[in-house]
Amino acid sequence: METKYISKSGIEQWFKSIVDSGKRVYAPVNSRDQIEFKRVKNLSEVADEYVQTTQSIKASVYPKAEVLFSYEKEHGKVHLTDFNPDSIPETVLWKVHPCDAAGFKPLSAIFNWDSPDKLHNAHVQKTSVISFSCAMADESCFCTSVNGSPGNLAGSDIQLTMLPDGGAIAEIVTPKGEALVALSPTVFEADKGEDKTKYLVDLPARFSLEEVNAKLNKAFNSTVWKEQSERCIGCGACAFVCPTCACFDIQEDVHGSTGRRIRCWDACGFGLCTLHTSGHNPREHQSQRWRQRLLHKFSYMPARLNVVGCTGCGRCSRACPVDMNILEHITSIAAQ
Amino acid sequence: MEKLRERAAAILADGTVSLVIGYEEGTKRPRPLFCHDGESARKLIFDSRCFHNLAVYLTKKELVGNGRFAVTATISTLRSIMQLYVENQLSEDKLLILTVDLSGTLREFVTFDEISAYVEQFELKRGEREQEILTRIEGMTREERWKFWQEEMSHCFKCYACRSACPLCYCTKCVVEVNRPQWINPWPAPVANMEWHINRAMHMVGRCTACGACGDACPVGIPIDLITRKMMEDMAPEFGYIPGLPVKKGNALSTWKLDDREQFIR
Amino acid sequence: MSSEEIFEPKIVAFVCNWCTYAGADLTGTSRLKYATNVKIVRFPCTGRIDFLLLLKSFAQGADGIIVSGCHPNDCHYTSGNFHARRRWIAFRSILDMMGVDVRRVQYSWVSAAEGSKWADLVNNTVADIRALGPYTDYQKVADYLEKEVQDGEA
Amino acid sequence: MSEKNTYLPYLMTIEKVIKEAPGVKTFRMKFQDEAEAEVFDFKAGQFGEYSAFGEGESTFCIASSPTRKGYIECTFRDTGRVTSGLASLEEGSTMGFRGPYGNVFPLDEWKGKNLVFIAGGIALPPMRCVIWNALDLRENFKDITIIYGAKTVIDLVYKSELREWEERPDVKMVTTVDPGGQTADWKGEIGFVPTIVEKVAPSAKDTIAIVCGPPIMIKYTFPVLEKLGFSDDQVYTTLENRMKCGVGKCGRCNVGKLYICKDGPVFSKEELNLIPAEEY
Repeated sequence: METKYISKSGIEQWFKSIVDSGKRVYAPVNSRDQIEFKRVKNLSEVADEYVQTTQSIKASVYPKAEVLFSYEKEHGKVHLTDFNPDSIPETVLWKVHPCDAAGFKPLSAIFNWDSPDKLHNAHVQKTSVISFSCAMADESCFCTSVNGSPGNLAGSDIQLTMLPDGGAIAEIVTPKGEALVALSPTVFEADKGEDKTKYLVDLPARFSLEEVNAKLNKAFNSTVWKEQSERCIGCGACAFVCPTCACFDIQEDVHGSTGRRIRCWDACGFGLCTLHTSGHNPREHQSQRWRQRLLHKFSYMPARLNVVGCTGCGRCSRACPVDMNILEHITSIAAQ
Repeated sequence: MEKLRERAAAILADGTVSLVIGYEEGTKRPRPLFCHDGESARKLIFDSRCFHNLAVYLTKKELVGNGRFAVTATISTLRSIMQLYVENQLSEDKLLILTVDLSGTLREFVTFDEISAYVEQFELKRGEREQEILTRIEGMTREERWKFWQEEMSHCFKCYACRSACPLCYCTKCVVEVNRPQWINPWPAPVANMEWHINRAMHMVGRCTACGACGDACPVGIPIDLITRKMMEDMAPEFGYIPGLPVKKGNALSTWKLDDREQFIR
Repeated sequence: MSSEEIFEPKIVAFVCNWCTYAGADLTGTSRLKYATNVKIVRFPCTGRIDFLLLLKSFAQGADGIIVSGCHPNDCHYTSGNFHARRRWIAFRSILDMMGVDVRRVQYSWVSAAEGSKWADLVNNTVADIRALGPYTDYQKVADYLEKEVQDGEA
Repeated sequence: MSEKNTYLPYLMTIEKVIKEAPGVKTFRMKFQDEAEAEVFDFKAGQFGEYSAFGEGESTFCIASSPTRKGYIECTFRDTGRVTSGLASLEEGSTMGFRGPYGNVFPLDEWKGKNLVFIAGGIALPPMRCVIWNALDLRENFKDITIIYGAKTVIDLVYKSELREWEERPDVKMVTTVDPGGQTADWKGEIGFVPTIVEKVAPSAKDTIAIVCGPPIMIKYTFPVLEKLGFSDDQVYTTLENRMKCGVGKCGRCNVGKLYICKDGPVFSKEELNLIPAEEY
């Protein structure tokens, strides 16, 4: 890894060279009172002074809906057209938070468990991540409790830490990052020896992951699930804004004799998710579904995939219509 | 507020009810609270910040059980309760209403007639936000409206928070979950999103009480509550009533009048 | 399509079995000529015509839609058309709010005896829709998925 | 990039359609691509995702034995969108298949033991694969008993094979129907499967019991086996939760720390004890 300095005008020049290279650039944009990732052409479109985007960046490597393959039926025969990885354009994600970048690892762990997921991997391969370390946080943030930090480099190809002079410390983490630097190499100056941690928000850890994990391993039959989930109304908001939630559905899009098989987001909070055709539903009650959400992230994923299914971004707590606050619930379990 | 807590604790203690659904302080703003005993009743609050429509829980058997339960109700919640009653989803012997009126007095309702008489005093008006956005939409050309909603709908990812937050979306199997035939494609895409929201509005005709819970719940900030509110406002003169206001049995779409307007029919 | 060519709108007609379908039949047996732009879908009753079918028609390329059934008080099932009428009132309001072009849905009552009314209804609707031009708003977004994947719209 | 798309099914031709019972059909299918057929291999207990193009995918066990090469079979009941789509397909038409997925019955470990197969209703198909596999390797096992029950006589599947098994001297075959489900000429047992198991099951000594059926049958059969002296490592079952991907990604068959599609579908009762019973 190499550390460099980039000035304010250098950032502008570099951004322009990325856009000019033909890669699609996505960045947080302030629109309709929300900060959302959108395709941008100019640095001036990029939002400033916010804690978190409403949605995570996971859609860039796990689209809300995507075509697994398409088919055509003719005289009893079927012709398949496979997904083409070349159809995915080169994409640069600009100003990703470290908690979002950290989400790529658990996502890829899920998609590549035992067998590789061609579609997800194609997206990942074509995506470069430029993260910005966090100078701001709010009461929903808890990355430091789940192996993360406001300056965590996991999942980033380059990380910028903004400095008071409008310039930034640039940490070039991966070869993909080096390739982005190569688009405008002269703007990257020698490291000025600034201490990055001075510019990061201070966010003390709120719970110990090991402790929570140990508690959860014995908590399946606890009454806590029912108590916590009584007010849960069973929507999928938490799962859909989450950077690591990956439960999906496979559906059919049919038009006469042609069709496409589509993978789309699903959520374990929906009752329909596990409903058998016979009418039997293994997770019949909302409390069971809430338990699944937390256990999967904090107990099953660490056990099976060796990665925590939560990056502490706090989006689910902010998005929940009835204030199901994951930090509050996890800390209360840790305290039991 | 103290009176409310005392009363809630008392009816839980003497077995009048087995559950009180109310509000407590949340991490950002008040949130729903389920009190099973006097201890938890101490956490109850009730003020102008309490906005959740608690009527959404009243049709969930796994939560309210078979016994009698009480709910601390805002005016919006009361309107929804009235509409649920009209639709035969609630009965008087299962329900006890606690509310605090404008003068700060604790009020208690047992019958739907009492609720009706109380709710009638409050006019259903557009709030500032609704007025602002609806005026803007009403001032648009049709093409502009289409564009406006297309932009809004492009954010919808079908988490169905709108459906989950709505007290009147109590169907155990929603039309989007029907797959023979698959009426509405289940993935988020512009047409599927549009069809879902038009469908939701159609199913709310003569039923939506304009509580705004769907709009509040939407995590991506689509003003979906305004679709049903506008429809409700448009339909009030057509069908001669506003849902959730003075008790009228029957729904707009399950009945008809000989002289329903038909100048649009050739 | 060259600019001189006349635009031929695609029109789907949802009609009830007992009145309008029989009426359209009479148009034919009476040898009345009417525009060929219309594709008729027969339903038991206007009360059975789900609003989603109308939306599906637009998504699949209809430029205009006709919905027609028995006159008030003539419904084979007594009140199906009265129920339908109410639904249309509400549906029109919602479509208008969403910016869908309500002028493209023509409602009508055509009885089994009104063969000439059916011909007029179709001809007039075709003329109206022709004047409005193709309805592309709805179709354009109908097959968005592929585009969305390619654009990677998050 | 030549990486394989996990979700792309093999194209299969339906060679034969057998009507088993009301709403229940068996498809025998063959790979359309011979190269694919060549390398395809599976073991008893594994399952697959079957496509009706235009309707979607559904999960069933492979019902034919791996010892019968050149084709695979599945048996399903027409209940939902996909199964009714499949049911409408005729001989000669094309369907899709992904698999084989999941783990297998440990037939090698069972060498030299008695086997008792206990199945109910539409749960015979997943068992049929391992039954034929065991019968084709008959010399590896001691006594083989098959106890199969259905609601009514007409609901019994694989009727000709039931007869074949009945006629074999090296198989003890017991069929039963629920009380009231018998016909005038019914010669089998009458009673629920757990009751019949108690009556006819062999001694637990050196015996493996393989149980598959609706949740209610399993619930009442396990205690009977326990009473008969079967320990938890002598009892096996095969589970099926709702699945979409079949390869441990979509998340819905997750029960406790296990995934039915990857850690199962075959579980010994010993393994089942590790996961919460309420979630399968």
